[in-house]
Amino acid sequence: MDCTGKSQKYTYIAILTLFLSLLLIISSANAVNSEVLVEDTTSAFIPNAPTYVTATDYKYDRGESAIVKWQLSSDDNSTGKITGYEIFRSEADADNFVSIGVVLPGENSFRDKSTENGVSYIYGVVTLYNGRTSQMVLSEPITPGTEIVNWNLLNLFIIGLLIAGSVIFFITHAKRGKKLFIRKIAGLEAIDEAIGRATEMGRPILFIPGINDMDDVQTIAGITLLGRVAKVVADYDIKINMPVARSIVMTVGRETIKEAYVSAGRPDAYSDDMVHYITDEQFGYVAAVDGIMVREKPATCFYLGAFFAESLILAETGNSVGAIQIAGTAMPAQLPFFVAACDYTLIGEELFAASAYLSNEPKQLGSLKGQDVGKFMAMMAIALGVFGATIAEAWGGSFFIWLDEFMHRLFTITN
Amino acid sequence: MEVFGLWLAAFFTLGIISFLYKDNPWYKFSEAVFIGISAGYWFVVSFWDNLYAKFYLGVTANDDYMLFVGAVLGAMMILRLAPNIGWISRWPLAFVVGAISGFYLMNYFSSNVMKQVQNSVIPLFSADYGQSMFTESFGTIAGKIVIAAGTFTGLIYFFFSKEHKGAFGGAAKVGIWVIMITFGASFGYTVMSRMSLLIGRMDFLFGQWLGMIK
Amino acid sequence: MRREIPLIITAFVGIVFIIQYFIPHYPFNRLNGWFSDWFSIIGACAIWLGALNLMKISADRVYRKKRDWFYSVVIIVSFLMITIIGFAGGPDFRDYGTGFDWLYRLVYTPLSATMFALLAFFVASASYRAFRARNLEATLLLVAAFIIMIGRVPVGDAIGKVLHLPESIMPSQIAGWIMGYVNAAGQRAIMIGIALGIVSTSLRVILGIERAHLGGD
Amino acid sequence: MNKKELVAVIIIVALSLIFYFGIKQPIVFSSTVSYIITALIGLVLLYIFIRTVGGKIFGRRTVFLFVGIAVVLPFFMTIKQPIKSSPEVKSLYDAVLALKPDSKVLVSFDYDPPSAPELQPMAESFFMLCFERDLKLIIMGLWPQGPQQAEMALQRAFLEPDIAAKNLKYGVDYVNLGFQTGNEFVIQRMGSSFKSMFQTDYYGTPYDDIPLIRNVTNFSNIDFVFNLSAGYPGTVEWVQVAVDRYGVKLGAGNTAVQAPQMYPYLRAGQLVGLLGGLNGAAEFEKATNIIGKGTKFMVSQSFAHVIVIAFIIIGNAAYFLGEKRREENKPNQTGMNNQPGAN
Repeated sequence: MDCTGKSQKYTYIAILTLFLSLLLIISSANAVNSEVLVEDTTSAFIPNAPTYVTATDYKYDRGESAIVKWQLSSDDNSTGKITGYEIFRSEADADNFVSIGVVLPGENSFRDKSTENGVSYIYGVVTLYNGRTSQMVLSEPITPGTEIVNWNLLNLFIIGLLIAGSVIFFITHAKRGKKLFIRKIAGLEAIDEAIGRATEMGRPILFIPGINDMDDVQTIAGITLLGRVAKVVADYDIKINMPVARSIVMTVGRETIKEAYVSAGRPDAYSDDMVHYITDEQFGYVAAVDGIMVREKPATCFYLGAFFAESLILAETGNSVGAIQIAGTAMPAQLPFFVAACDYTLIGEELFAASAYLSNEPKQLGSLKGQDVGKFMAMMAIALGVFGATIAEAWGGSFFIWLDEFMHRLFTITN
Repeated sequence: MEVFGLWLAAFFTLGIISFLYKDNPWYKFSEAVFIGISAGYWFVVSFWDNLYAKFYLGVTANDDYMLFVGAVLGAMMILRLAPNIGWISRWPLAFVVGAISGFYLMNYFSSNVMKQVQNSVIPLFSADYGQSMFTESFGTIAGKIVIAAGTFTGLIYFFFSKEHKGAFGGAAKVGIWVIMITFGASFGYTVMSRMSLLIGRMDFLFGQWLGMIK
Repeated sequence: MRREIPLIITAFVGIVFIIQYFIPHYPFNRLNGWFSDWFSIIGACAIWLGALNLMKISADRVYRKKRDWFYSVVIIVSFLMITIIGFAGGPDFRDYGTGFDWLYRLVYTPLSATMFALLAFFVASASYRAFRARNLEATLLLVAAFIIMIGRVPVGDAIGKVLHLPESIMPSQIAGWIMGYVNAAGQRAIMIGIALGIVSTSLRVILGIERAHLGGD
Repeated sequence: MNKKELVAVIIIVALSLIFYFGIKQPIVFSSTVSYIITALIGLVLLYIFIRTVGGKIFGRRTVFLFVGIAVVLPFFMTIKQPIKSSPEVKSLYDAVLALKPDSKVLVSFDYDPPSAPELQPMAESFFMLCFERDLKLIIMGLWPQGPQQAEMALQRAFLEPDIAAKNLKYGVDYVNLGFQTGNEFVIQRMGSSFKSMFQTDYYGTPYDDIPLIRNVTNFSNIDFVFNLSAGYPGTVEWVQVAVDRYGVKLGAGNTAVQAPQMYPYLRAGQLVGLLGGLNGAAEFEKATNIIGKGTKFMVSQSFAHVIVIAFIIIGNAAYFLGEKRREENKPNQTGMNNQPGAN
């Protein structure tokens, strides 16, 4: 099944229908149960007690919380007659009531979050009036329990399943050799032009794969892009210099460049000291690389990988020797400096997209496309939600109010 | 002792600052002391606060024997240094990687995706039904439009399954502008942070050490 | 044995942490508690591994008299000095006035703080010699950085008063608006992108598709 | 070490000896002298501007020297700096004010000495505010240096006369649980039981012997959490685990490097307040009207910002006037349209 534009449109339509089918499951799963309140009309100097106290288990918790509800005392009519309600709790058999909370007048519920799973409790509520309390009204004993599954998280489960499913689907799809479409990455053009400049001026290329080891996904992306640079270097016999801060990165870098020279049919032109280890220490490494830049005056510098505070010094020295600089990293703190100091910067995920685009490696391609599904759903939700919310707010209309609430409910997590 | 300490601290501070002139023995010595002291600091504190306080006291005082499993896995991790049975360290490593992956997957998904999308669903003009549309200040309304549109176009810029052409390309252009202003903000804040560090050290040199500042 | 069991451990532990998010009570809260305790102890042992590894490399460099081996001696000596003082001090090894606290306040703090203070110099020299408004994107970035830097310090409003700007467009107000709205939107888009990246990478690790942490395929 | 460098070192040692023993009380410039020096710094910047546009780019070391001097001189100046409170700082202050006396506040110290200039003033003024409001403090740290920085902040807070007068007792009014390894798993475990993560406190006394935290089982007994963070683990982990999982109310103080990444959490209500960098500390000090290091450093901070902005303007002016002209008259310059960007 050829997965270019046409059938790929089907996958998105399938997701959209699935997305809307959530409609029925979610909104029916938690219909809000509304209670009917009855008014009680007796009054005495001592504030009379709240009535009709009920305690219920708080749904989908770890069995550690219960909700106490009561009817407001008739003196609670905002004339300052009462100063609040105090809630007491004691274990069902023992009669030692301990105060667990005080709430302001006008509130008729309290969530007790320190119960033990499986122990039965009795709750009592009194009204307070500067120190004096009404007699305590007790609730039925209840034992807070736990439900098997937290149904409030049904939406999280379904959306998570959709995204995880699409990641796995695209990875297996790519493994079966199907071509997955990725848009043209502007950064790759900039890399080719930068190499062109080096060939024209006959000066060396400096390649720096960041200062992290091979376990960092940014370093892996940097080495993939090294493959493309190395191919052109081998064809036009440009001098490449790659100082590294990690020994494993050195070995992988050497293999990549050697492979490029072999496939260009000039294995003898390759030498191991194109890639050389300097030191693991951040500032020691940067001081040495500065020395190389000033001495060799490279035409083009590549900074592709994980960088920290040393990105500034590299970009500055590269600028002072007049080199064209191409950077690429996913470190948020360093991106602003690279964008301001370098000629072109691959921002965050563009680095990974470029690496997936070049390597055509199923894992990278598949997860990139899977993440795109996630972004697509986020974009749909924001677009529909904002549209619904704005219309609902400005002109009302039950459909829009429902759409706004549904979008909110779809992405709300209560645990 | 405190006076000698102040001078020693000043010696090391100036030693590190000498790197600005060039990489010299004074800097290399200070840096070596720094690497040794910080490795030793972490080494001692992790022993007293974790291996002693949590594991040893956990087992002896609160007889929580399951902690032994953690200690065994930890010992396997240290065995990585041993040449021949170094591979055993893959088990605790697998445990750590599995725990981090499972934990990150749920946390990042619910706090950084679900919650953020939910909060981006906002009415652009929050007038109550029937009232005039612009009850709020211009800044807030413009802000809400930027929040919704900025997040939407930002996501479009990082969308790789569709060519950035036509209207889609235009939206991506707006997206990169929003992201560039965001980078400008973090650029300004990072400069603020670095400058505060320098001011803190100068306050030490000229204040605590030389006593020239009140 | 060397490859299958680690993969099983990773998958099992990862899935437990996912399920305990949906089913937060017995048996998963018990497993969650144990795994968090074990992770904490393994974390401490990982710190020990790092320190012992540093000692091994330094000792090897001294033994082989490699370049700058003298500084490796300094690393080993300073490591042993603080470790001996720390272990000899007993549980309250870092109270005010102990040798450990002295080393912390007067050797560790100045060294680590000054190491980062260097960055202020590098930012200043880079802003003079390297930051150029080459294209529209870099221009937008630098202009936004101006407004934030001026708005977030009192001198910004002082200049605003001199220019008799109305209160609503004082530099601090504009900076506050950019941070509160534009920056929030941009960071949110980046955050969602990175989070989805982490979700897919974690998924690949748990399902064993990704094996980089076990030394490649 | 050639002769020139040896002379330089001798000069530095001599100067520090003279300053150390020679100058007894601190130097303070009057406001007129302060403004003269400010004008001087402005003139030097103008000079750099003219020379740079003329084509002579100054070396790195001259820039370093200039920045060093321009940051130190403001220490001696007397310039009044009106500090205005931004909404994120006010909302944190209001959140602490809303806490009833004797409510328990968990303070997590997740930073190390390099971030102390920004976060230590926040810690000190937060402690002073809490002690004035009779709140109970439970201190912990996810970075090993955190609890030690907390001890220093406590000593500084007890210097205040009205707090010393309350003679607060350890274990009753405040407690320091110390550091624990495990990063965000420490927070996850604290969601079910503090005791399992902190068997003893900073001084080694067992958890149950401390009256303040004897009946604190997990986050449900904590009324407010304040987190001082410089990186990982830090505010992101506290939001993801403590706020979104266990529903605590969280305020945060961040280094300026990290603050911009927290604004989405602030806007989504996951954070109730945010102090960003040194100016966040100064604004919080103004809100709690305690004048500490945050306010004192703001003069130098203003100078530093103005200098960085000036350098960017000079650099770009030279780039557009000088280098571009030289680039045009170079023959076959490859048409590097620098940022093809989205086409």
